[in-house]
Amino acid sequence: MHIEEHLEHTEPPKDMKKQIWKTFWILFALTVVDIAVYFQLMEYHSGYKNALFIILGVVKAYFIVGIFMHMKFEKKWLPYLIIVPMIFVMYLITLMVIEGNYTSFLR
Amino acid sequence: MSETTTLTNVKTGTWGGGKSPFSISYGKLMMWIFLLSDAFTFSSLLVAYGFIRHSYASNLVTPWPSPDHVFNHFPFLHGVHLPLMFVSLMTFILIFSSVTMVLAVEAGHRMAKKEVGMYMFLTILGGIGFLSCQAWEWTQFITGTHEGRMLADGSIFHGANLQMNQYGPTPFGDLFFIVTGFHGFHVLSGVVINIIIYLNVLGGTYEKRGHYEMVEKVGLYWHFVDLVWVFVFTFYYLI
Amino acid sequence: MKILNRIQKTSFIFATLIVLSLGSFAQTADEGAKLFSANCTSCHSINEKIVGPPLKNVHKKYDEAWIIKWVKNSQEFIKSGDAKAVKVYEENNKIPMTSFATFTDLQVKSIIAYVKAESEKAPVASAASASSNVATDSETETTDLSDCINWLMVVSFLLLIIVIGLMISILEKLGDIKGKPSINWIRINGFLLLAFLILGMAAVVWEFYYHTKLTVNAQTPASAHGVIYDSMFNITLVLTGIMFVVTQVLLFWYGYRYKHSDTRKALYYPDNHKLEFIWTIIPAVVLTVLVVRGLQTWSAITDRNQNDKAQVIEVFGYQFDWKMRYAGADNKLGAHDFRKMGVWNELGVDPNDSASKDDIVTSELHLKVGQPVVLKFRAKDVIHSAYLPHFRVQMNVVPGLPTQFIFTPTVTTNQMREIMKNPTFDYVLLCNKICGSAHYRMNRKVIVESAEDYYKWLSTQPKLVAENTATAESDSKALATK
Amino acid sequence: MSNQNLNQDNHGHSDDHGHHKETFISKYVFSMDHKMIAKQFLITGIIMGTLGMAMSMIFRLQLAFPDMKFPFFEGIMGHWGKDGKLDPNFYLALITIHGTIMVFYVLTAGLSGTFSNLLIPLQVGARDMASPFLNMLSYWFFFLSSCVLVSSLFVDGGPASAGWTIYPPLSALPKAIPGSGTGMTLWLVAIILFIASALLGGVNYITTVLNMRTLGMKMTRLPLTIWAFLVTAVLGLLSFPVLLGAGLLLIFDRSFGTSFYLADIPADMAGGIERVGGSPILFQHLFWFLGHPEVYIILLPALGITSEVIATNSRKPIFGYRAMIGSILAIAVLSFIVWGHHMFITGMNPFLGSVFVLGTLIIAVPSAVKTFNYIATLWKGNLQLTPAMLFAIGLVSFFISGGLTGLFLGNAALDINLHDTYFVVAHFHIVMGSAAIFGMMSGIYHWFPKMFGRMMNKSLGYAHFWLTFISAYCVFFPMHFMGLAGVPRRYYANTAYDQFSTFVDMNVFITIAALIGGAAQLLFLFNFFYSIRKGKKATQNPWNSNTLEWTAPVKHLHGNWPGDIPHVYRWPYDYSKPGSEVDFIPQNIPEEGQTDPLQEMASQHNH
Repeated sequence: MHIEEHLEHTEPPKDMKKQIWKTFWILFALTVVDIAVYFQLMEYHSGYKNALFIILGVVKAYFIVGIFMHMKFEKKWLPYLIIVPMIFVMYLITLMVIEGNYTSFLR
Repeated sequence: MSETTTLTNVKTGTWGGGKSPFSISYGKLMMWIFLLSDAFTFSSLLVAYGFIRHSYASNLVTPWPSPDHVFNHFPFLHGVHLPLMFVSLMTFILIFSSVTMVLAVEAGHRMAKKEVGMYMFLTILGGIGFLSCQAWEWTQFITGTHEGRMLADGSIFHGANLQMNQYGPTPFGDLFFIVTGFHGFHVLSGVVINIIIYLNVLGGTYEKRGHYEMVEKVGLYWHFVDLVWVFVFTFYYLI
Repeated sequence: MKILNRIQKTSFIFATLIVLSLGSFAQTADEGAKLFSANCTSCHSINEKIVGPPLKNVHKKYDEAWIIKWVKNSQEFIKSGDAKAVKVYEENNKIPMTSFATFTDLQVKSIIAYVKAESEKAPVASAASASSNVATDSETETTDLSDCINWLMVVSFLLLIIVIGLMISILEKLGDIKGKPSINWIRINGFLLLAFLILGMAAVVWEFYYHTKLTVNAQTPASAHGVIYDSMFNITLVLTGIMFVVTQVLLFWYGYRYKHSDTRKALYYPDNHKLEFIWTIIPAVVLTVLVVRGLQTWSAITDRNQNDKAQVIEVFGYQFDWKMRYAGADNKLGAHDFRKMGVWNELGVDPNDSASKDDIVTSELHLKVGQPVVLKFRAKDVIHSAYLPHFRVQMNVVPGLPTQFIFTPTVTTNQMREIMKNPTFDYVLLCNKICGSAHYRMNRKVIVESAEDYYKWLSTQPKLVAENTATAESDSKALATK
Repeated sequence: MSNQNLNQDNHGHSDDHGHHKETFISKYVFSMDHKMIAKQFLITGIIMGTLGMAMSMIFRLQLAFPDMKFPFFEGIMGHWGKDGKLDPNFYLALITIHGTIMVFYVLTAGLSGTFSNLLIPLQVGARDMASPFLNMLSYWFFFLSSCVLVSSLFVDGGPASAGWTIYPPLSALPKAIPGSGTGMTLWLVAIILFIASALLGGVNYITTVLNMRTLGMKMTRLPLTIWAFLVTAVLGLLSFPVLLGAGLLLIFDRSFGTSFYLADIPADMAGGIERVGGSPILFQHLFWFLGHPEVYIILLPALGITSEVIATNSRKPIFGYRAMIGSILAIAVLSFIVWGHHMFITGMNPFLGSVFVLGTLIIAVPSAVKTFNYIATLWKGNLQLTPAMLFAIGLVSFFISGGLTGLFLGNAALDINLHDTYFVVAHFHIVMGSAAIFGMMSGIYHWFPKMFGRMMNKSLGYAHFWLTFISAYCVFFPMHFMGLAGVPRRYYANTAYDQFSTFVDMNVFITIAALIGGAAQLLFLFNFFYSIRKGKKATQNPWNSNTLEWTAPVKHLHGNWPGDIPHVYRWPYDYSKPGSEVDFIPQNIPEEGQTDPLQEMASQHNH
């Protein structure tokens, strides 16, 4: 009985097509950076390298969610709704990595 | 029915009721919320991966293998050491199919039926391409290399199965199969849904309905699959 | 009861005398008793069905060779298609019996001899049986439920309820007719709430008075950290006790005091920020105390570096029993590997490791009083939990994850017996994580004694590797020929 | 399947679901009306609850009279109760299935499934759920899941018996216990179906509350029930997927020879494949990442219902409405970061233990705020002691008693001696068992007229309350002392160790109390099913309540309100407002000077 309200969004930019291609090239570049770093520092294992990969991953995620999934143009509540719960995931992952290391120490 | 139509134009507070506080339809909101919960499913698998991998941190007998010694093959280039090249190719395919998807959505906003159809078709091609690459990758992983691994009783084990693998500890193979498998399953279902929507587009269902929101919804799902791959790529292959 | 016990004991002695007159047979039965209590009691008893069937007269039902085959590897035996074996398996809900491949034929025979001796004197003497495990089989005969219920009383009680129900419903119908309720339920329930508060609080006091003395917290802690544990417990008990009384009294008192009346109007009182602030802060302060004290206690107890000189003992859990491994003179446990678990080597100790040469495997946990000890836990199959309530010690025993607990026992078994005025008291090691059907019987005696007694006991225990070198060698030979 | 036929279009785009012809099947079986789905959830939940309770009676008898024979055991359990003696393996199966049924099927689906479905559209002023089709699907997944779980009772080897927490390796090694065979597989299948149901429901509840509120229903005008259901749905949505992941890995370990949760298991125990490299603790972490929010998934709806019932029947606004919302949110957030307090002595990193202690004990603050607010609501009220109100007061009492013992268990140091003893059993049966059941009962008595258009019998309700309340305390309070004496839970009998024999009397007492409590539920069942057909006809607003559902007609309409949906002008707790003749002002009555919704929205906007 309720109608499927087709609600207007915060207007996406007029040059959406251009922006999509721009995003594509950014993602492409970031992946290339990933691989380049990987090859350059192949024998070099450190937390910094891993941190860099994770940061690059998060940046890529930002572009995919923001532009491709249109999040950047939605009202601000939606991003909160989706992103705030991810804190729990990060908490879980951090704790589990600590716990994994501890397991390694016990064995 | 009537009150919503008459009042949506009235300036009311965002959370005042009578309309969506996010200005999106319930269908898209549902898709977002579903994706959020699906993200937690993937997270649980990645958590398992993080836990087990780190529980090998000080294990010198069977250390966790370095990905460049495992994923270093490329089709038709036998014997060439090309670590991660193939996975990067897969990543590009997936990102590209994401681009065509978002172009389809954009064309949908303009009600350009033909363009939507074309881009949907490209997206489906991209999805199938990715799945084929993954199939090759799995085959490579399962058959293994010529060297294999010497077992305690002197025999040599090639490749991988769920109980054992030549590359490193058992959970390495198990996690590879479950993480990429679960992602592949998502891609597969995405392709199937995309095909259905594509047929609907060609049939003019959305033209009749007056909007291409359905394309947006599957678009969200498709981008999510891409998003997950970004993290699988980072955690399983790079780190 | 005492007289009964005495009769039992004399009859036991009498039985033993008869058995003794049979010469060498007695010795085997004696060894059988030991083996039985060390290996069988978690699943079997003579008269009762536990996990496995009662063993009474088992020697009459099956011949010796059959039993030996069964005990050594029942699964294989069933697979071979032996009709009797399959029948036994199916009769017992297809629960496989642990295989005792380590037993020699002679050992099985000695157990049979023991069972035979026990069967003959059972059931009267069952209580006095030599089950040296902490487990005491219950003495009472099983009874039928129907014997215990006075059906007449049940029926009359039910009738009473029905009569009351009918009366109430008639009263209510009358009320409907009059248009005015004839039972003032709100009044009744208000009083009931008050009555519940008073009686309930009285019951709580009674409960504390009568049952606190049964709890381990009321007993002297038997370990060094038990003292701080108990003080932490008491602080929490006092704080929560105050909260409990205050809130419950208010809740039920208001329930009674403000029950509905037509003359009064409720107070419109939606908010009071000061009040809300106060009752956010008070719990927060109380909790800060609990958290800080709690974390101090926790880190004191779990500190892995607290004692480098602690004696190392391994506690090994499997379905459904415990084994302890003492490190011997070098205070170093030999290496272990689950792949080496096998015939004589349940714990998977590496016989080639030099540290394992003097390791001793026992079925009881003996501790020196005042000697810090680190218990290292290992499991064979599923998760168990080593629980020593009197020492305030508990740690899960996880396959594939070595865990440990460091503590210092401070009260010997004998001292504790005096404190508790219970000459049969024993410390106990319980399994506290669900692990299967005989989970509830998976316990072992713990004895805390003086260093002197401890070494005396230890010297009687055989060394694992030395005892079994012959077997070990033949094992490795067998492997090599494979 | 016939539900396919009923649904003309895919993916929740059922725009005019109100119009197709109603046959018996579309009205009562594959109904898409949220009120009917609520009834379906409730009745399935009650049936499962009866089953779960019956199981508890059986093992209570065993615990109290370990030496006695009960010939009827053989009648109901066949070879598991041979000669009237309960088999130890089946004892474990019973506690496992009892726990599973009570936690998931009764207190998750039966409680939040029922009342979310019934109340969300009615109280926020929507025609139906956002997607009625998915809503129907949610029920049928739940139904299917119940069927699978019940069918697992009849398989060879018995149902799952590794405890409701199904820790591997016990659950991962089919050979470890008889119940780890087919029974365990079916358990996992049932739970995965259940998760599907919970997710479909949760997506729907959240979307409906956020997107479908009627005009004027601001978030700060939502009844506390809706807040509780919303937060519950969020909790379920974020935590159930983790159990799904955990269950998936467990299925692989069981059936395909992987080693996610298995380490150092010899080949002969694990189906011929040596398992190395995993960690049993990993499963526990993943399980409790669901398991702890699950506690609040159970409790929050009960607390929400209590808030509504207490306010209505005290004829007073709920005290500290905003603080109540705040504490619901705080509890929800904290519930995600404290799961490890179930695992203090698993061999987990003691440092993480400290982190979890901190989070756990902080939860006590919002819980205390809630308690005090309830008590303050009673203060100077005019209490209508209806059965629903009594159950609500009972809930608060249990919430206090059970919550306070949580302070012992949440403290890692104290947990050393209390972990897995009867103290734990007492704690969670009081705080999430009894309290949540009381919330559910309170809700049933309160909204029965809304659901079935008839009233439940009051005097039977009072008898039911007092018998249940007293017997629940008699059952669970003494258990604390057993726990303090070191009696472990999940023991088939306490006879294997001298010291516990002192508790034989107490066990008998507890069992008798449990039997009385069980019998009291028969009163409820009779009252419930009798009143559906024969109860007194309900009036439109029997409790003089303010919330929107009582403005809908007694006879159910597909679409809830015959004309326009009422607009909302005030919060739901205007009871006994000074200056008003009557002691309640429903939400759809405008404030003075606010006659037009447009006007009121405009004035809001100017603020």
